[in-house]
Amino acid sequence: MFDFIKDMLRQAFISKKKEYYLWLGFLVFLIGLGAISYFKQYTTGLIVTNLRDQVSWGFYIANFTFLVGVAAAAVMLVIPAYIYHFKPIKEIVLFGEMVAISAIVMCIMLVMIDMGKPLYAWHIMWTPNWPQSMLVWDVIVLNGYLMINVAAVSYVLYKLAHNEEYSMKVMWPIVLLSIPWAISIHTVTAFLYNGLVSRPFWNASIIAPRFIASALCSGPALMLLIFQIARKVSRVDISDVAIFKIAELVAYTMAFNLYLYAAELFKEFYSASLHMAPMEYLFYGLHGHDNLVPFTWMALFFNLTAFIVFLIPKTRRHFPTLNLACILVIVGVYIEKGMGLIFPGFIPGSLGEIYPYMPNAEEIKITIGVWACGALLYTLMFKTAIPIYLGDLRMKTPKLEQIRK
Amino acid sequence: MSEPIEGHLVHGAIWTIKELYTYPNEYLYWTVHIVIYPFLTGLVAGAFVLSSLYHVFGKNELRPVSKFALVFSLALLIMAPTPLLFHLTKPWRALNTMLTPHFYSAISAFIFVYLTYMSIVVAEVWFVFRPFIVQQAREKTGYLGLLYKVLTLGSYDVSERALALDHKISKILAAVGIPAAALLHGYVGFIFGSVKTVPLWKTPLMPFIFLMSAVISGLAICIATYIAVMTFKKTYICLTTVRSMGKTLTLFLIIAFLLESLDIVFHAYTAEEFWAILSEIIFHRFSVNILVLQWGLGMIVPLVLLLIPNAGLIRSFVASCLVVFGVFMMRWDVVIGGQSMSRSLAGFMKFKMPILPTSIDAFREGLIVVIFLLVMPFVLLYVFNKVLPVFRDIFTEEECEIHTKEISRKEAHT
Amino acid sequence: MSLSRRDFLRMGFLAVCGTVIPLGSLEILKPEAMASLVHPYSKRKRWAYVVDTTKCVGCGMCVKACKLENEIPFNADVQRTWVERYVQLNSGEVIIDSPRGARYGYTSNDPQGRAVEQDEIAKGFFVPKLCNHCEKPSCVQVCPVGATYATPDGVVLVDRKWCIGCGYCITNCPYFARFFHPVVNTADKCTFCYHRITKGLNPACVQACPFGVRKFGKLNDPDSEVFKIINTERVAVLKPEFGNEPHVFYIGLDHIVR
Amino acid sequence: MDRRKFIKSMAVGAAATAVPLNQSDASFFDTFFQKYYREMTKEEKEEVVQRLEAEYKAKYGKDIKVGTEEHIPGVLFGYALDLSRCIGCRRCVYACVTENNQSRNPQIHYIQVLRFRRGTSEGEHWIAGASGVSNLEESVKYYDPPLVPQEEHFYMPVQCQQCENPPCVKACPTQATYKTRDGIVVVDYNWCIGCRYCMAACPYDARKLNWAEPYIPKEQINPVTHYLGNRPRMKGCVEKCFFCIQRVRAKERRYPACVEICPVGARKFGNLLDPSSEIRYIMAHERVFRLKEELNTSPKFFYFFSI
Repeated sequence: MFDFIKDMLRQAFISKKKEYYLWLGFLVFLIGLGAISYFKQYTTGLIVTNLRDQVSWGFYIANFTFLVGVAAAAVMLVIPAYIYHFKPIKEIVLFGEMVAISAIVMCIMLVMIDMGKPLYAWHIMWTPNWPQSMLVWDVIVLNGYLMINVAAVSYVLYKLAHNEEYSMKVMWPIVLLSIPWAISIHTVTAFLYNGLVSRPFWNASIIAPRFIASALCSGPALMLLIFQIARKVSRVDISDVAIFKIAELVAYTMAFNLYLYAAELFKEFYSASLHMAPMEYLFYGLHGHDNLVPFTWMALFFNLTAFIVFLIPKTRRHFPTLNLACILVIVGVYIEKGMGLIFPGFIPGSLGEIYPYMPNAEEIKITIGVWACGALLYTLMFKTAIPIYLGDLRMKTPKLEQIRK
Repeated sequence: MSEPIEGHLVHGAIWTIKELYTYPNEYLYWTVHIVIYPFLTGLVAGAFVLSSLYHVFGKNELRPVSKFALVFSLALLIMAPTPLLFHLTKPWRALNTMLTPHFYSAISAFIFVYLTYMSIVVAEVWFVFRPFIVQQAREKTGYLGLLYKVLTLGSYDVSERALALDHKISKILAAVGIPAAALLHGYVGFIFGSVKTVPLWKTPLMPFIFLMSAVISGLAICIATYIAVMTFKKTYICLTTVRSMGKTLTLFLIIAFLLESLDIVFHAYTAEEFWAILSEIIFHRFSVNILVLQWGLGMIVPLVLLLIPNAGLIRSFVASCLVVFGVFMMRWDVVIGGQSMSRSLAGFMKFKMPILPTSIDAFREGLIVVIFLLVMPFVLLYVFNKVLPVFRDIFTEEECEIHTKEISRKEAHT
Repeated sequence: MSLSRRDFLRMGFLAVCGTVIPLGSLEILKPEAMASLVHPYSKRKRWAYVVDTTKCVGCGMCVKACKLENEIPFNADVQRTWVERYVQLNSGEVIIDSPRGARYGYTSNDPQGRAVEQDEIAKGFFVPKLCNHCEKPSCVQVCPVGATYATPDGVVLVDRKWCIGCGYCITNCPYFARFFHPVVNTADKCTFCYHRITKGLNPACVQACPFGVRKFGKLNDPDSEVFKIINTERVAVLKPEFGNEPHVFYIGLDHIVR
Repeated sequence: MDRRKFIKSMAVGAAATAVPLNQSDASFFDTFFQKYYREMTKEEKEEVVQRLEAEYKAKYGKDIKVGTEEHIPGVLFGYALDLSRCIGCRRCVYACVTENNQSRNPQIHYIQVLRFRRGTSEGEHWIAGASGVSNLEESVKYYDPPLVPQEEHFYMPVQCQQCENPPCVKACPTQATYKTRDGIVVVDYNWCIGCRYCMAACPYDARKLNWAEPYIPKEQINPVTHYLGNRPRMKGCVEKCFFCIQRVRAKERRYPACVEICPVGARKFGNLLDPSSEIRYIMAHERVFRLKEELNTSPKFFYFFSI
């Protein structure tokens, strides 16, 4: 067992390729940059960011929201893999779950970074304001989802390391739990925002389905890119069929997402109550403040273009266009759900003040650091899992030894 | 106008009972017809989606119901706007919506969305049944023959190439029809969602909620009608077809259930000013309607029935009927329940449906008309069935077995 | 034959497009247009109304005058203007009533038929209501045929000859100022007595009020009483959160007013 | 061994490595493991107060008293503000700052005075003060004329509305903010984790975060404080108006600082449960309104126009 762990670690950190070390070094460099900025923020206070009382949540929470979506998107692989037994996807669901793990870890990091007194975060466990506070719910469901995915990945890897077929008896409960759980991390995160009467922009029940729909677009799109890179840099075989199937699913979810988006936009502009101001700010600018306007239109344009590319089978099955569409939809959803959702919640503020928030360099550096952490985690996990997955690395059990002899 | 009329009854006063403080002008102005109208429109959308499942998504086991679902959706579609005509106090002015449409109004868009959708459905029906029509036009004589000849629209080409083209076109139409159905019904939801004064309605989720409940009601009524007609005709029913429909129904039922509960949970959590009166409606005044009939009988019971494996004909039939009933109750609760809360948030209104047609108003909004509206689609289906072979294209036992095997092979293959 | 079919198809396609395109006309993308926003009125003539609730005694003369002037059957339980009574008890409970829209006035001291002792009452007052003639009227927004419309001077009117009677406007009015006219059977509402104000007269209710509760005038006319009140006193409107921008301004509005 | 000590011994090792060295003295661990105020016994409260007083003494060189007065039975505090009297002088804002030891750099103000244009003159937008306060977007917070009140304007101070149904309390994940029995919503600054969910939840913009280490000049510090009120705060915690809890709960029953300072007597304060109190008189005799009534927060802060 000890040897096996040693082997795993060796697999993770040792490679014949120089590029691998370069990649690791690059990530560590980014993490270092972020860490320096975070140290500054930790010692001086959140004043180093552009956040103020008027806009108290910003770039960190925007990234958090986007990443929750990425995490939940593992379910897009789990459903076809385990419920519909679609074989090509079943083979890669493991790597999808790893994306979920990295995303959740990044989410937790971002929330901790966003706190004014992160050291005292243990108070949540001591006197949780449960069930009233949605933040407590969010802590529970995010950690739960992390555990579910860690359990699923480690069980499958464990069985693979023993050269055994995993048993569906063990997987079923995990799968059955993970599907509603993935939906729930989204619903709860949506409620985190839409439960607030003070923020009319968020205060609509459509936020939850929209969250789910947009998550199911951006997450799989990100996975599509990761899988393509993965099969380039490693020997792992990810079939085109699986990729095209995921792309097809993205087309459906994008249709959903756009439908819901249209419903919300139409409703908001149509009702034209005083609560329309944030929408106006997003799309047309408010009282001369229009720093989000180009982003909003860009996101809309990206989403629509990507939808068309995903919808047409010809472009969907053509890798250059597919990849372009993936990037478009990721950027589109990142804007729409990150800054497009979090910032206007505070603009105009509860007393009508407009504080045109944009993240400053420190925030961006810290966030890049967090993304680099996630990428590093994924790289290491992937690098460790590959030899087990391909059968190069096996645990030395008596039974296996016998077989080998 | 001359002398004021003693005790003149105002529109709405016959069926409205006021409680506590409501505004003096407040009556239930939208009643049963606004219940039936989205209900029928929803059935259309659902039935059309069912037929598209075969035409677009290649669910071959649904072939026996695809034509029936298509024709049924046409029958329902024809009836869909009639409740609106009964509802209008000036029905003969309905054409005004086309003469001077005011596009910011959700209702004015109806006629256009409706016509678009109608043209899609009619065109698809024509393409699907064209070989049959051509054959009949060549064989039949007399009035019926003339009818078929008119129906061919002068096109007698039934060569292989033409038929392949037909098939392709009907597939495209079916595919276009899905977003059109989503638009049609989403827009019906929007009629309610855009009314900002009614707390129960004013959610941007309304189009989506309506769309999902529309799909489940349409699927369910097709299942129920199909089973009923086939049993009545003593024809063999392929269980695989029924189960496949049941599976789709289950999926949409779950989504619909989640969406509806999501909205209620949302209101309960945010607890804005109107939640006091809304919770009074949900948990007291309409508790039987909403909690027992709409959610319990209409969603949870059928969901359980459908989720238990190996559903038979009777179980599917019962579950489908319950779903249709549940969706009807949902429309009822949304329309009547939503308006029962006074806009003053300090009073309630009760709806008492006029049974006997004691006056014109009582007749128009009364029970007789309601029954007429709900029966008419089936009558139309009967008429269509006389002209077109709606139920003829069914599986024999061998075919059924082939499809059953194919499906089980698909599952085993993975 | 196949040629004819292709033609038929093309015709059908064109017909479909033709019906869909007006829907998607680009104007709909503009929020102002969608919200039936009329141009800002900075310099234009605009009627407005002021109600001083601190003076109202609930005599109901305004309701009576309105009914007679505008030929709404007197005994029909719908009215263009009405008066509400608010009674707040010491316990904080609020009792609201408006018997027959107060067209006979308030003759008894029992709100909603409840006997309330004098020393139980913390506060009591009357609030006259009428159509608010909003700048962004939600009734105009939803009328499918454009039968209800806002005049350039800000009065919202109904065309009885064109109304189809769908009731959408009634449902969408936050103030429930609209109703079906019992005789004509179309949507009906307060017109600010348009037939009078265009001749330089005051609306009937303003004329009838013996206590000077109701005031009427042009918003941007420095000589009008309405202008003076709005610019010097603290006025409020009903249900501002709907964003309708109502133009009936109230003096002395309490938070218990619905 | 009680759970506090147990946790402490368990976590000391782990925390010691995580904490920057210059902070890792004994008082840091006392602060780190300090209990939730509502869970403290009387003795523990005394212990904590002593420690805090020692800390403040070291920091500000003054004897600062940290009170822990409980609520007075039969009292529910309410506030009323006469908008026709307010002249927008902002004396209340600065009285509040000095009384409640708010950070001077970065500045924290509990009270924000909004200026509205009165009437409809030149108004492109409909509201322009016509309905008073419904469209807060029309207001200006940063105004600086040589003399107030300005012509054609009126003012509306906004601070914590001490809701009966506070959204911030509902949102707080740690229960660090809660409503006391006399109706004041308070924050246990030591228990707050600075997640700012309450700031997002508050419809009145009443909550403020200490974005950096608060700075109070030594000579300006107010030595009479309350644990839940105006004791000096730390970096990263959220604070808000608490009706000057150190004054209103004191034996002398003083008015909050803003009420005391107001030169025009626009601010009224009192016990809502006492029928003879000034606030009850106003509630009965004036037409009052509350900010954002439709959100059902039911504030205990009433606005009215006396003329």
